[in-house]
Amino acid sequence: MSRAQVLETCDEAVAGIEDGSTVLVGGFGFAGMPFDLLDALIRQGAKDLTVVSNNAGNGEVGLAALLKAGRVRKVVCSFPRQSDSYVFDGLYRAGKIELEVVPQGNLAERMRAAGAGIGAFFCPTGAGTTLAEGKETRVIDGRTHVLEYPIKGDYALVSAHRSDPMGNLVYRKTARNFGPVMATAATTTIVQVGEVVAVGEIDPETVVTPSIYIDRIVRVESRHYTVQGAR
Amino acid sequence: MSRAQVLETCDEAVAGIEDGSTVLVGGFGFAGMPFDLLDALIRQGAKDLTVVSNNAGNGEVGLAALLKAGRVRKVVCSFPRQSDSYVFDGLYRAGKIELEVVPQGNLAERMRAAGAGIGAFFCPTGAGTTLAEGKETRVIDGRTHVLEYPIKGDYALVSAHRSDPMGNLVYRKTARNFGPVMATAATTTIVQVGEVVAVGEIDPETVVTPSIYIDRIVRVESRHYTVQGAR
Amino acid sequence: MSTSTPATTAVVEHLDRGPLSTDELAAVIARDIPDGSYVNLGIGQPTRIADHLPAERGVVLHTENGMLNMGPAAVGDEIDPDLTNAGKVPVTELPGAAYFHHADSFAMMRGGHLDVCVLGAFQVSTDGDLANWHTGNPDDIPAVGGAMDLAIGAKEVLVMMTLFTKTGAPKLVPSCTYPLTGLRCVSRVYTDHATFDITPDGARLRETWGSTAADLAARLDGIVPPHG
Amino acid sequence: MSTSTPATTAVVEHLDRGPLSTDELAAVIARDIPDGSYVNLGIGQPTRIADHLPAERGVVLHTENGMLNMGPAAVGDEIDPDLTNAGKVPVTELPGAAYFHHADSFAMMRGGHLDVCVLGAFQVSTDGDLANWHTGNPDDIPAVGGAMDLAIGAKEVLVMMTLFTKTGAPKLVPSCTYPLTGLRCVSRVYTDHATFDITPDGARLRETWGSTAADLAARLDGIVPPHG
Repeated sequence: MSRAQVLETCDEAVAGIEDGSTVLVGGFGFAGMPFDLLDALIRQGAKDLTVVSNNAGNGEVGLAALLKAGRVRKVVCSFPRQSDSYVFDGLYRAGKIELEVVPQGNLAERMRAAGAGIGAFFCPTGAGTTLAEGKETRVIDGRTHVLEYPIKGDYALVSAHRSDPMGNLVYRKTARNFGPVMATAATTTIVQVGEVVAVGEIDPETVVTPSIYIDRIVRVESRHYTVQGAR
Repeated sequence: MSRAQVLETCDEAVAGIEDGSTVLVGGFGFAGMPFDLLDALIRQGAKDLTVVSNNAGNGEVGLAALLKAGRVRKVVCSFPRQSDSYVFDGLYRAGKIELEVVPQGNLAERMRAAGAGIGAFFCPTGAGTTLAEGKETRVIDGRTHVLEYPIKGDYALVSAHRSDPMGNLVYRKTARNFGPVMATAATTTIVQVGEVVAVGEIDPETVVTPSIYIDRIVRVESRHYTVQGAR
Repeated sequence: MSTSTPATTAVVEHLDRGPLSTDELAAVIARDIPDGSYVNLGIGQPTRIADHLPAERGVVLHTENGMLNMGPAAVGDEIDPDLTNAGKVPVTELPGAAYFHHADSFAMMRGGHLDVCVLGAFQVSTDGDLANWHTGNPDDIPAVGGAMDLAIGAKEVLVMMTLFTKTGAPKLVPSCTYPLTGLRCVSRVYTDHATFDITPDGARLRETWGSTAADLAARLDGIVPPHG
Repeated sequence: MSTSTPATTAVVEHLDRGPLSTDELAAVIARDIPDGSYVNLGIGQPTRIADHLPAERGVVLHTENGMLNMGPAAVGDEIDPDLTNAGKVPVTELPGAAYFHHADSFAMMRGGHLDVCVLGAFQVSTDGDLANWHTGNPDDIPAVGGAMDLAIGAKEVLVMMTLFTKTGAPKLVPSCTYPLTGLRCVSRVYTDHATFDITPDGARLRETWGSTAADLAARLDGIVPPHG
């Protein structure tokens, strides 16, 4: 992808996301969740979205707020059920949202496949379980493998620690989680970062997401959040 | 794999490599080639080896020296033909060594698959060419894909820049190349490093190969080499 | 894995006491984890095992959200919302840690690089099937997380659970009735009443607490008859 | 890709001069590479294109041995054997560079993230098949490197070659006789005598140097008749 744009506001960063898009949303719980981009997406108004994320939102902020706003048709995730996932739970039980549960490793690997030009892959995860029902299987080296297909996003919304204006990214601790994989798997990758430093200030040996994967960058004020919620 | 051993000599590090083993050898040309481990492997005497490496040796040092010593039955590589690959060329033309040419991306991805528990994967590389002859194909999203299987090593010989005693590794510039992938793909991974620093001195954000992949570590004197050859 | 297994197949019976507490069970499992191994402890009870793995044991903990050499739970000022375990509890980092992204983390799990994982379970079958992700109740929202990946990926999959439900039904059963997480993946089952090896012949008692092997075998189906 | 293409389908003929030198051809290709794009330049002649991409163009060069934002060839003290391009020639690093391992590098190539790659060729067919890895001579040692991955992976695969062999045989042909690198992957062919778009109808002349479109079309098979 050609050079990234550094934008002034999250509203500019999420401009153009169409109704019906598949949006990959980074984060594992709150760590790495792109809160500010999600808030802007709510303002932007795109609806009928398919969201791919590890969880289905916590509390009423971030992804949960997007769900609560009624913009999401379907969630693809590994772990929707959490102590504070009551927004999703309510929508699901009311039949207002679809759910596809994917084993966490398949979720990550299927997005990697989308980013890496792999058309499909065989993996033993889930073989013989209800999550593999209807999927093609094959015994390889005596072990049953399930054929899994890529998960590609129209957009990825990712949070990183630091960027340069080209889009080279570094993350912080376990907030790294799905960001680097999702950045490779979407047509348009949008990242919110706590800091934009000059080109050349990020050691090329430590770049986690190379600039080629990033389309739009927006700096956000660092937000205090706890494991219970943001702000 | 359980905790890595830090060994005093390369001879100890390559001890036990059996005749007939598949050995993954890091490096792209000379950058990242584990020269000292290869020299020790020649002294150790294992023969009838299958070597998986990007190239088939340059000049008469490193991998070329192992070939010249007659220890290699087969080379699996992407690019054997170079201006100074005369050792391999001679053996090949004399029918003394087998060659399997694998597209470079498949070479890397097939080793990644071995390390990542992927039983096989579909990829468009090579579809319709002689390198895919006899391989299973499938049209996915209108494009012909070829089914590729993992390449697993009994041993990997890798060169890195710096290690801690647990085996966390960082590399240097394009000498990184195949090392991180091969480290995941072998039953036993042996690394030569220029420096062993105390546990805690490598920033956990910058680790390229996490310690879990490393079995044996040996520090070697930094060796002056040029693009023309080592020493 | 078997340094603590007696050379004979005799079952070790501890009849001078009752069943193990969760903490005692955690200590028993910790004892069986080899020094220096790389281990993933599942959400819930297995997390307690970490308390019984002192630093000198050299065990390295993996958390599937992208870290090796995870330290204990964070307290007070240590709490950093960017650093949590797989249960989203704030944790700490030990020297020699490494961070990586989710695809790399699961490649590590699925590629067979973890020596041991310890998982909770609703049921385990005597031939090693694991059910721990879904009650099968249609009202429950399914959530699998990394359980299916750990089940197929770790070199040794250990289960930590109570042997009986609150109503006294065995959780080690000839065939699971709950939806499966993985087939024939469990190698050892640790419970409050007894530990079991899953062998080609079925579940074999190793050690009991508060009951004789014979009494337990009588309450369970599909157990290899004890020869002790 | 087509900012320099005239709005009509007329072929631009440069008849006041002879065929392009390698360096002139490199400049023509550089002109057509969009500002800010991510580009892989194949081993050999395509490397020369970098000399015609000044920094203000913002083009980022990828080298498949694990680097983005590769700089020019290293000279003197800049030479570092740990920093080479795919041809194993010492190069330099520009600000904003990133290093990554081989699987990540080829994931980038194969996943369709490079905007452009420019490859040399033995032959290209008029429907876009590429032959550039093996002469087919049984005495030659085959060596493919990353050519097949680039051929299927880049968004635009451009070829840079002479239009005729030393004996005058066309290298743009209805069907390749050399072993293929990739099928229907080339979108544009740049040669010393002319440039061609590969279209669903076949190869279409865009621009010529030293010959008329009609003369060149007469020497080639399978060319869309020029309407210029």
